[in-house]
Parts: sequence; C-alpha cells; structure tokens
Amino acid sequence: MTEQKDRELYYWLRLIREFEDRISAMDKQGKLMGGVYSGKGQEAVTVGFCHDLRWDDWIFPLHRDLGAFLVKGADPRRLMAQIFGKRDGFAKGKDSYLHGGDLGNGIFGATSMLAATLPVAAGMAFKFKIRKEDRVAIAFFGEGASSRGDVHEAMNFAGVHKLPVVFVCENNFYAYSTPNELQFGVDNVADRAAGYGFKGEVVNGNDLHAVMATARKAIDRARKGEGPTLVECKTYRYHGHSEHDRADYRTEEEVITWESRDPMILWEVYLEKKKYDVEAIRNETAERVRKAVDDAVAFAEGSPAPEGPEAMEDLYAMPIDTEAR
Amino acid sequence: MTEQKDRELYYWLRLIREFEDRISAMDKQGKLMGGVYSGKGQEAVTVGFCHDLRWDDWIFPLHRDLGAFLVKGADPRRLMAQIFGKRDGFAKGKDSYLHGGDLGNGIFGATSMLAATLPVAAGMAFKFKIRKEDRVAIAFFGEGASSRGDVHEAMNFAGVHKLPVVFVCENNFYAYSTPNELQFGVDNVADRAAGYGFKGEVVNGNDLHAVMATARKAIDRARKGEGPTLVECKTYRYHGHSEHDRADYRTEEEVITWESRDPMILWEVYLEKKKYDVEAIRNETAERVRKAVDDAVAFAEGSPAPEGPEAMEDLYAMPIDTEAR
Amino acid sequence: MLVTYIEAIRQAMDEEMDRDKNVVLLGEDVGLLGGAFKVSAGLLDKYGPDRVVDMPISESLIIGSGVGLAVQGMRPILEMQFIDFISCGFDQIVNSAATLRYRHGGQTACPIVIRGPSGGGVHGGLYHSQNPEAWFFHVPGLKIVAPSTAYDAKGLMKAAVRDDDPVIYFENKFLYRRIKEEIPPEEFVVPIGKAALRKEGGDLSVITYGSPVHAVMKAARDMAKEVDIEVIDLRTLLPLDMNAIRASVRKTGKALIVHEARQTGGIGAEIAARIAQECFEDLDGPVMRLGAREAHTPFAPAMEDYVLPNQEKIIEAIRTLAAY
Amino acid sequence: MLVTYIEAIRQAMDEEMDRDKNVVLLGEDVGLLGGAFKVSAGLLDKYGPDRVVDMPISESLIIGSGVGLAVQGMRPILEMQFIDFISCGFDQIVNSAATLRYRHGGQTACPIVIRGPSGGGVHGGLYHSQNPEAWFFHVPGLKIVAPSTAYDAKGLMKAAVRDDDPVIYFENKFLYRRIKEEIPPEEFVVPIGKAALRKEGGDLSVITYGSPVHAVMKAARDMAKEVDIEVIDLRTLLPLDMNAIRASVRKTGKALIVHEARQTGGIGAEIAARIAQECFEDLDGPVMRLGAREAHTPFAPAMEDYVLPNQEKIIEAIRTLAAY
Ligand SMILES: Cc1ncc(C[n+]2csc(CCOP(=O)(O)OP(=O)(O)O)c2C)c(N)n1
Ligand SMILES: Cc1ncc(C[n+]2csc(CCOP(=O)(O)OP(=O)(O)O)c2C)c(N)n1
Ligand SMILES: [Mg+2]
Ligand SMILES: [Mg+2]
Repeated sequence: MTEQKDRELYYWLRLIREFEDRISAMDKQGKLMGGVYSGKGQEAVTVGFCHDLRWDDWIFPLHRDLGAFLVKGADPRRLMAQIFGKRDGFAKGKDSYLHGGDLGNGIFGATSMLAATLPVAAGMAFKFKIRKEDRVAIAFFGEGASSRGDVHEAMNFAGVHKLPVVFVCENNFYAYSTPNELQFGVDNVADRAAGYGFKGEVVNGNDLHAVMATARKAIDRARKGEGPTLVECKTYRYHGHSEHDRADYRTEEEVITWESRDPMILWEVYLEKKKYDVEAIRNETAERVRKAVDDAVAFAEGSPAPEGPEAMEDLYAMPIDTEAR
Repeated sequence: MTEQKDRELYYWLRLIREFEDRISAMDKQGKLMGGVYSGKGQEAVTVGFCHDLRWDDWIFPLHRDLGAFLVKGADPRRLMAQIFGKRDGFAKGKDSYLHGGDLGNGIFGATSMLAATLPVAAGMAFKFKIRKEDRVAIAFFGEGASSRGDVHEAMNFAGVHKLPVVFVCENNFYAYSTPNELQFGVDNVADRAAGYGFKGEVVNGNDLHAVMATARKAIDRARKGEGPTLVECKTYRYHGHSEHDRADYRTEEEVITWESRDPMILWEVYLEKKKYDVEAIRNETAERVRKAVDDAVAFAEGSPAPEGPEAMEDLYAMPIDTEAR
Repeated sequence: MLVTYIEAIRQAMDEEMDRDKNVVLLGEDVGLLGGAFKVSAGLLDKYGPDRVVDMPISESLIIGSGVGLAVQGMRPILEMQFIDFISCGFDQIVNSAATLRYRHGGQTACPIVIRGPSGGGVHGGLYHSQNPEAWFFHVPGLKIVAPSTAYDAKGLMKAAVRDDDPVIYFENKFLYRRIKEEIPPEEFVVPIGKAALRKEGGDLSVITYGSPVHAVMKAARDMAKEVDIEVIDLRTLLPLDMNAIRASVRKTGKALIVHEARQTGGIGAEIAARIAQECFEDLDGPVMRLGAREAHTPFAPAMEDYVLPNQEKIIEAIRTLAAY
Repeated sequence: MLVTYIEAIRQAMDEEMDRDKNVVLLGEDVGLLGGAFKVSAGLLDKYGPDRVVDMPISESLIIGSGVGLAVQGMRPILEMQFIDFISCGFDQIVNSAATLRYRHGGQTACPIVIRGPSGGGVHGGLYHSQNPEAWFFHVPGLKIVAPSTAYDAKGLMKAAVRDDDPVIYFENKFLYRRIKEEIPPEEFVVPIGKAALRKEGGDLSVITYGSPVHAVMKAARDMAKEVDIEVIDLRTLLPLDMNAIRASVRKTGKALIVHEARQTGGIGAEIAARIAQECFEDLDGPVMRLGAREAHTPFAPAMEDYVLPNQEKIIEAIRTLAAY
C-alpha cells in the first residue's frame, strides 16, 4: 500500500473514533435523545469493507455502523444532524441514528428490526445480477441478529442465484447482554455459509489488514459473478449495548484484553514498522478529525429542528388526497 | 426384526397407501372439498420415524403426512371424518386435512404456514428438557419449507440448548412446481445442521430399513440429551402437489424411476428374501387395510356435519362474555 | 373482450411488463407453473427467468427483496401464493416497505405491489380464506386496493404497478373465474383512491368492496320495489374515498357497510366511525355494519356460511336499516 | 406499598412464578440483564435459567416455542424487547397461537402471555414508539390488555398469566417509571374484560386506555367547572367491555374515544362504530375520536408531539364535543 493510503486509512479509523467519542460525550451531557449505539472498537470492520468500494456499490449498515456511513461517503455534517434529529439529517428528523440512509451514496437506512436489511440487500443484488452490473451489496449484521429468520431467507436466496452480495457478520461476542453461547450452538457464524452453497470466512475484525484482504476477495468474487461470501469479523464493542448500558455482564479483564487489540493502535504499530513519523501523523490526524467533528457538530446544532407539520411529509411519493379523506 | 414386526411394518405401509388412494379416488369423484395433498410414495418416512415412538413422544407432521397420523395412533375413522370436515374430526370440522391434530396421541395439527411448527416443536422439546423427561419431538418439513425463516430460528435454538428434537426434512425434489435448484444452492438440506452445532444425515427415504436405522439413532440421541439431529430423507411424491396439480413440470421418466423404488415394493422384496409367504401376506394385508379404510369412510360419512353456530365454539378456553360485547 | 377476473389480472401484468422492463414478478411457482391459480400463465416464456422469478418459500424475503429492487428503480410485483401467507412477511411490509420513504426523508419511492388471492366461500378453511386488509389499513405509507370486477381488476393492477408507493392488491379468489365481463380492448387505468358508484339510489347507501359487491348488487335489484339502494364499491381501501361516501350518505341518510372480513376491527369500523362523526346531522338511522362473525373462517360449509356474510344476511341488514 | 408501573409488572411476574412452577419467562436479555428495562430484574437468580430464559434474537421462535410449551401445560410469558418487534413474530401469533384451540376442536388451551413495552412520547422514533394493538384486535382467539395504572398493571398481569387463552399485554413504557402508586400488599387480580370507571360525570364520556388515561383525567379535573366528564379506562381491549361503554354513553349522550395509536383503523374506530349503532337514539352529538395522526411516530420532538395526542388536543376535543 502507498503511504497515502496508509495514512488515509488511519484517518478514517480516527475520524470514526472521534465521531463516536464525541457522540458519547454529548449523550452523557444530555444533549442527545433516543438510543445511542457506539461502535467504538469495531472501526476496522467498516473501514475495511467500505474503503475500497465504488461509489455505486451499496452498503446496508447495522445499528452500530456509523463508521460505514462515513467511509462510504456520507457527509459527516448531515450524519450528525441526523443524530440530533434535525432537518438536515438524511431522515429530516423522522428518525435518528442510522435509520435514515444516504441513498445518493449507496447507504441504506435500516429499520430497527435486526437483519431485516438482508432480504433487501439480496433483492438489490438480484437487480445487479439481472442487469449485469458489476456492483456489489454489502450487508452488515451482528452475531445476535444472525438468529433471525430473515438472515436465513436472504442467504438461501443469495445462494440459489449466486448473487453479488457480501454478508458481513460483526461478531462482537454479545447481543446486548446475551453471550454467543446462548445465541448459537456453533463457534463460527461463518460455518453456516456452507449450508447455502457459498464460502464462509472468519477474520480478525480488529486487524485492518486482514479485514481488507478478506473484503477484497469477497468483493471481487461477487463482482465477477462468483456468488456471495459470508465473512465473520471477530471484534468487540468497548461500550455497552447502548450508552445507557453499564454492561455488567462482562468482566473488566475481558474489556482490557480487547482494548489491547485496538484496531487504531494496531494500525499505528504498522505505521511505525513502516518507519513513518507516527507521532506527527497522529497529531496531524487528531487535529483533522477534531475539526471535522467540530464542524459536523456546529452544523448539526445550527440545523433547524423540524416543525410539527413536517411529520406529515414524505409518507407517500404520490401523495394521497387528504381532503378526500 | 421379528416376523411380527416385519408384517406390522408392511401393514402400516399398506394402510397409508390404501388411505391415500381412497382419498384420491373420492376427491376425483368430487366427494371431498378443499385441498388434498397425497403423500403416496413417501410412506417409508412416516412409518420409519413414527413406528417406534412412545405414546408420549410428539410428532409435528407436514401437510403430506397423513401416514404419520395413522402410525402415531390417530383413529383412522376420526382422521377420515376430519378430511370430510365432519364433527368427529379432530378439528370438529373447523378445518380439514391435517390442520387438526390428535393431541391425546401426541400429534400436533399444523397451520398452513409451512415450517411454522418447527418453533413449536422446539418449544415443546425445551419443556421435555427442563423437566428432564426422556421424550422427543419429531418435526417434519418439506425441502421447500426449509427456506423459511422459522426453520432457522427453531434449529438455532435447538442447537443452543441441545434439545430433544429431530428435524425430518422430506426432500421430494419439488415444492409444488419448484425444483430443488431454485429452492437452495446446496445438494443436501442436511448440510445445514453443522451450522447449528448438531448432526445432519441424509438417508434414502424410500428404504424403510434405512429410515428406521437413522431414526433410531437420532431418537436415541435426543432421548439421551445428546441434542437434535437433522435427517434429510430423499423421497418422491407420485401425485401432483395437490390432486388438482397435473405436475407437468416433471417427466414421466422421472416418475417411473421413482415408482421403481417404491417403499412398499422394496419391503415386499425384503419379506421375500426372508422367505415369508409374500403372496399370502399381501392378500391378507390388502384385505385388512381395505376393511379399515372402508370402516373409516363409513364412519366419516355417517359423522354429522357441523351446524353453523358451532363455528363460534372452541375459540376461547375461558369464554368471553359475548353478551357484554 | 370478454374476460374473467383472473384473466384481467394476468393481462394487466402482461401489459405492464411489456410496457416497462423494470416491472418484474417474484413469487412461489409464478414461473414454471404460471402460479397456483395460473394468474401468471405464459409470463415466464415471454419475459424469461430474470423477470418472472420462481422464489424459494420465503415470504419475508420476497417482500424484502422487492424493497431492494424498488430502491434500484425496479417495479416488482410480489405474489403471495395465498394472501394468508402475508403474515409471514408482515414485518417487511409494515416496517421495511411502509417506512422506507419516510425514514429516508423522501429520498426514495417504494413502487412495489404485493398481491395474492384472498377471501372465503371456497371451503379453504382457516388458512386459505383470510381477508387481512384491516391490518394494513392501520399502517401509513401503504395503499390498498380490492377490485370486485374484471374491469377494475385490470385497471387497478395497472395503476398499482405504476404507483410509486407500496400497494397491497387483494385479489378475490372466489371471483377469479366466477365473473366474466366485457372490457375495452384499449388501454385503461383505474385510478387509486376513487370509489365507483355502482347504482344510484335515494333511500339507503350500501358501502362495500370485494366479493360482497355482487351480492349487494343483487340485493339492490331484487329489493328494488322495497327500497331504493345506492351502492358504492370502494375499490381502493387506503386511501378511502370519503368524498364519495359522504356524498352518498348525505343524500340517503342511511348507511350500511358490508365486507367479508371480520366485523370487529374491520375497515367497516373506520368507515362507520367517520360517517357517524362527519354525517351526524344527516343520518336518519344508525350506521350499520355487516362483516364476518367473530370467528376464524372454518372449513365445514354450514359453519363457513354461518360466519361469512351472504345474500340472506345482506338482505336482512338492508331491511333492518330501511325499516328504521 | 408504593410501586411504579414497571415494578408492579415485575412483582406480578415474580408472584406468579412463585405460585406456579409452570410459569416461565422467555425473551431476549430477560435473564442475565433482567430485561432491557429491568422489568425482570432478579428473576433469573430466583428461578434459574430453565424458567427465565435468555433467548436468541428470534421473535417468531419465541412465540412459537411458547405455543409448544403451552400445549405441554406450561404458562409461558413471552417478552418482546420492544413491542414493535412483534411484527417479526406476527404469523406465530395470528395463525399459530390464535387458532390453536380452534383448529384442534377445543382439545387444548393456549395459555401464553405476550408482553412488551409499547407507546411513544419518549423520542423512540419509528421503531420504538409503536402501538400495534389494533392488528390483534381483528383476530379472534386472542385477548388484549393495556393497563394504565400500577394497580392494573399488576392485577392484569396476574389475570393474563392465569388465563388459558393467548393474551397480549401492552405495557406502556412512558408510564414505566413516571407513575408511582399505593397498591395493596395482599394478593389481587384484575379480571380481564372489565373496564374501570375512573371518574363519574354527566355531560360527556371519554373512553380511553393506556397512557392517555392520565391526560384525560387531568383534563377532567381541570375542566370540571366547564364540563362534567365521565372517564372510562378500558384496561381490556379484547373483549371490549361494551356494557360499561353503553351504560356511560346512554347516560351522558356524548362519547369521545382517545388512544395513542393511529386514529385510522384504531380500536377507537370499532368503539365509535358500535356506539354509533347501539346508542344511536341516545347520542346528543357525534361520536368523536382522537388518535394519532396518519403518520408513523417520528423522532424529532415537535413532530412526535404533532402526531400523538396530547393534553392540549384532548382538551380541544372535549371542548368541541361538549359544545355540540
Ligand atoms: C428483531 C429485533 N429484535 C430485538 C431487537 C432489540 N435489539 C436491538 S440491538 C439488540 C442486540 C443486537 O446484537 P447483535 O446483533 O450482536 O449486534 P450488536 O449490538 O452486538 O452490534 C437487540 C436484541 C431488535 N432491534 N430487533
Ligand atoms: C408460508 C407458506 N408459503 C407458501 C405456502 C403454499 N404452499 C403450500 S405447499 C407448498 C410447497 C411445499 O413444498 P415442500 O415444503 O417441499 O413440501 P411438499 O409439498 O413437497 O411435501 C407451498 C409453496 C404455504 N403453505 N406456506
Ligand atoms: Mg453482537
Ligand atoms: Mg417438496
């Protein structure tokens, strides 16, 4: 990889981290409403899968994948406005967090119903296939969400038609409080791919190099019409399920162990081994991301709050005659 | 196996066959209403799995498993009355075919929604487990139904808790008109078991010996608390999806090939090799099953049709005050 | 052109697929078999397996994938083999599809049609007789149509396919081959949101849709000497054509709502409630309703008949209201 | 004993589990975490993992397995982490559970309770604010309760657990910790099917349930000099206590129905339709309704407030009806 790319990837890891940290801080200060789901610690997954995508590829992020929005091209200012529930959010305040996607950048907004995006991603990939477009759909989901029927129905269909979709399971070992051993009876969610007729891979989700290599293979395969891949990224969320969750169901030791595998620190070690001036890069990047997030927050704060009657907009594309009703 | 058991098994194969044939004939004569789904050709699966079950084990038959009802102990007369929509059916005419189970004999009545019984079977098996009862639940489903999310959710849960449930996939190569290659991207549905942490087995579903051996292993495993098994039985339905279906989507050659593997004929060959007087057994059994089915038809014909207001019964176990409404 | 109700649906799908290559049909057995009721007979041959797609038995996937196609500008028609199975894809309709545009602040439309055979009277029993339209009536973002004639079946299917919002299209399987009707050979569309005044009358308005329309029309003819009935066939259930309903009730002063779906919590409840409020001053008698009794639709004929509205019950209800 | 609404639910579950070892609790995070809202805090320690079961994220399975347990004589309480996710288990409720007894000709009961936090007003957005009771109201075989007080929350939970039919129990998350109430230390049960007359009055009946009960009561107090309001808190939605409703409307001659769920197709429509028919002669004004506007429940506060009923809108509706 070029130095430029090395630095760029570092930038993204840090930008996400800064974004997440700022949101958590604002949530603590009572500045945010609704649920806040920090993806801190999982940045390498979203960076690794989204960085090399094309503009017209599509991603289907999970509730923790704020990073995927950023890397795929969503304007940080609009994303922040969305988290504030403001009019400049992608959802125009109709919903917060990641429920409003940025469709112009190929980012789909999920409902809360876990894994409900997977059938949607499969349908979109079906369109790429029948129209012979070499585009891919990347569907993220948690290891907890893997238990839902929609996952099965989508993967099965993707297997039948060898669709250009990559299923990315972010296994962070907990679904809210529920540990993997109460979620499924196997070690790896990726083992299920064989039952659908495609490849499953397990990767260290904190290792950006590993994630990128696996992502590249899977995406290439999809683009070439060789079918789906299920990639399971083992990773960890530092925070609780949401900012309200104290996460007493896990040990401090466990958290520390994972913090020692921090994707950003690992990347700094790599930059060091490449003999870059890491100190300088770190400072410079910190400054850049701080500015970007400051800017986003300022924008979001300045964005108007939607007014009541706006609630009645955007329900129908071909509006219905409300007079008649 | 003892001669008695050899003969008994033959009796069950033939009884089911006779029952199915009679229903088809009556349907042709316009004597039946609603959908009729013949399981002719698949008898070895239901006989093989149900014959050695205990009375307090449970089965969850699919829409084609009339044979499972009979072997598990349902009164043929009441089963026939149910198919006639009469008051003496298990459903008291509320629904026909296999939607009303015979709960006293551990036979669950399915809704039409394919595979919706699998979560129910898993829940029941969970009860067997927590109450330390060495009972098993057998959940039948078609290979077409295997695509439904409920299958996944049930198997996943069964895998987590190593539940005493056996999942039996009757792969008859078609779901209505849909061939396996449009239903899933793998050769064997049984391959999915690995993704749930239990064993999957493929067996020739027309070979009663093979089915019984596999069933025994799976049932034993469940009883001993060693967890679920997914058994896939490769078999074939001679008739169309329902009696209305001409089944043009398959070749005569294919049908003939499978008729040459008929489970009843295979069993007669076995009886022959055992040097029994097959001719005599055949005649005697034919007579017995004819009588049993005659009897069932006579009973069903004589059973009263439910009257209109009976529609309002059996909705609630603790009736609601309809006056108040 | 003399066509059945089911042929009208087939023609509409065929013509729309011919007109617009973004229209695709997804469902179980819609291709090789041409549909369980043959409503898509011939379409696979004509449009190929990329546009007439035999799907695995996965209702949630069928609807969810339709949303993905729609975001890409496709216009999928999504078949439920029986409408009863819509319960298996429920979440994808009420949450994924119905909120798609809303949660994206208007960035996208969601032009999908979900269709399938509904209704009883054919001894289908508990899971092949359902009329689940009221569930969706409570969900903003959706549109609902329920044609009762071959003409409307064709025209509303075309409107549904061309509509940019999710439309649930309730076919009535009892009518599939029981009605045969002359329809124009040239292209026509029946607009979503407009009821049809099937018969003018001055004494009493019957507001109905789907298969009971025919029994109501027969009653209106048979009872002509007794009472002068006005018949409104809603055709579209969401949005309701309240203009038509109000105008009729203001004229006649009496309203009876008839549908095959269960009375409690049915769409008739909303219509009755609106009439009761908006036409309070105009009413010469209580707003009455006739829907199915409070049971599932049972298999045995006498029970099914007991539960569902029929000619006799319709006449009785009209007499009661007329006598008020 | 001074308890919150949420603590009342916890106590009821605890006492019922203590009383009857067939009562089990299944849901996501109900054990180790004690529930996303801590409604089952302490139950895992007390009853162990066989009776307080942390389930995989599989709503269809949770409900379906409950049916299997019920057939075996168990009495499962099935938690939806938010009631919004009930859409993912919809088929198992409306087809598998609601028809279980019916399709078996009365051979079995189906004693399950499905419960979870519902309702808006907490900036939960589209998928954490829903009030989906009307979907189930249209389904025979089910019962539905929706308590508004800590007393009822406890008493109705006990009744629901002891009931032999499937009961959907709508908790109101807005009320969870906002109301605190003195309840008797001794055992009590609130019967399913009986409304509560919260306040007697002669001028106008307000029929309501769930969280709006409190706003309605406040309005009744605040407007006491203007209008003498009678307030009925339904508590049970299916079956409706029509005796209570009719008696009240016959007395006052005016009825307003208030609920947080969307107005169109809401339970209020059925109540209004029944009143309009059954109390036609008694009405001195149109039956009025106040429910949520025809949109999903949005996130941003001004929009959420615009969509949902609130104190102001309730007062306005009462004034309009009173002035009639
Ligand atoms: C269908 C559904 N059921 C339950 C929930 C509630 N819920 C939200 S997040 C969550 C845990 C998700 O765990 P996982 O999929 O592993 O993702 P993670 O939060 O760990 O990233 C649950 C149970 C939901 N959103 N959707
Ligand atoms: C959820 C659901 N979707 C669709 C149907 C309609 N349907 C009934 S049987 C059938 C085919 C079933 O195939 P399979 O599971 O292989 O069983 P088989 O009939 O071959 O024994 C279909 C699509 C249904 N009953 N339930
Ligand atoms: Mg997780
Ligand atoms: Mg099959």
